[in-house]
Amino acid sequence: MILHTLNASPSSSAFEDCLKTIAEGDAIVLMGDGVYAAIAHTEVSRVLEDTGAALYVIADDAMAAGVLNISAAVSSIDISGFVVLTETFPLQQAWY
Amino acid sequence: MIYSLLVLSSPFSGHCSRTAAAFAHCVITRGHTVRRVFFLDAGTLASAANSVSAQDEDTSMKDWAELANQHGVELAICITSALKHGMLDQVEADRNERPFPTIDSLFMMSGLGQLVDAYANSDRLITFGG
Amino acid sequence: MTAVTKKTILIVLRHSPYGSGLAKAALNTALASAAFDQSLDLLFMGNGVLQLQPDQDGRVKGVKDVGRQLASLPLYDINHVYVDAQAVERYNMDLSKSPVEIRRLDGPEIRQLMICYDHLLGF
Amino acid sequence: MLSANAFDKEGFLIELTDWNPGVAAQIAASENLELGAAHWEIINLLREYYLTYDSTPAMRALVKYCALSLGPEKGKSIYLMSLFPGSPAKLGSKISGLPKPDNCL
Repeated sequence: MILHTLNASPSSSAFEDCLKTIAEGDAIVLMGDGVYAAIAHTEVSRVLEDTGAALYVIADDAMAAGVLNISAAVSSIDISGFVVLTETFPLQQAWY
Repeated sequence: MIYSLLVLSSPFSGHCSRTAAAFAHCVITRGHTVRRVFFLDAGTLASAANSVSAQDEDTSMKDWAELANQHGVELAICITSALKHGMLDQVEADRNERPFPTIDSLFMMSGLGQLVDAYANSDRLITFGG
Repeated sequence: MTAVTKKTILIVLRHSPYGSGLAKAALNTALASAAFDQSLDLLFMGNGVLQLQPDQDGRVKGVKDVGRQLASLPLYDINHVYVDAQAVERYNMDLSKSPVEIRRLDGPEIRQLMICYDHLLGF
Repeated sequence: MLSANAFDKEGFLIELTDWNPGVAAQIAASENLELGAAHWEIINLLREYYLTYDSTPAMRALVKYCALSLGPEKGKSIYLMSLFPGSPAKLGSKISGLPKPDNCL
């Protein structure tokens, strides 16, 4: 299983490439410009939900970007929560 | 577990370089070891000793300093990327006939072999880019 | 260097050859990994496939030619090069004259590949 | 003969276009080497490598390239060491007028 980290906006090729490889049982951490993929009631957030992966967003990054209406399927975590995920997932792929 | 970090992000765009520093702190707080933080490409700019920021903006330097000084984490910068970005220690300044060093002494100029050594001897390699 | 344990790694190249320093950083990481006897493969994905564009000539702009440097990979015993078939199609690329042997993968195959390694290095 | 300021502190040519066979002999002499036919075979190969791959080879690639071009007997690090003692890829490249290899490799 792969822990994906996305640090690019939902219109980027990074996002596109990430979607190509993500699968059920994976997790994705949205950070930096990736937090815009967490906005509730968007096509992008629906696409992410459909992957079956566990969805997370770095709370500070979302706050800095003004992303407050976070999709219910996305959990807010701090950096410590991010570290916890890396303990569980043996592989990380950085998309940016 | 043993972790190594690869930082490709510039400290001057986005939050990623600072996220990497915060991540390294949390890794240690949770009882793991950070074998090495390796800076490559624009990531090497984290070592810029003479970077001047607005007074009311935080820089990542103090986070890296704490990691290096309090936790003994090795901060290695890729020599080829560093030289290209104008980041030189005293040895490289002399060798390349430049007037003075430009990196903070927290950072160590290294070959990519140190990245290989880091990932080969770590349970986790976490990459920070963008 | 301390004694190096051997790990399997996949270097994932996703950026165009001259748009940033990432292609060069990835190539150097691959060569260094080979020099220290690690077991590594390369995956060109998305815009990264543009690094394999035939007839590129970085020299025109006075920089190292990424395409020609990639051609030296077999001399470093890096023999497994995978590409994202969809990206190759998107850019209508002809890889028939590629100096390195290339295997095309679709999305699910790419994922299958990625989970076979100890570490992923995303550039 | 090029003057001393045509070379950097480590003896590499500063302007690669200054290179010619006489300059190769000059660099070799400064390293206490006299170039024979066997050296020239490798020097020509190094220059061909540079033109083909736009890079200076590391030892591993040089050995393999020699094996492919000159046969297995010459594609051995021990053979290259006998011609260019110490670090054959680096010394050979220096004499052949190739750019200094990337520091990080």
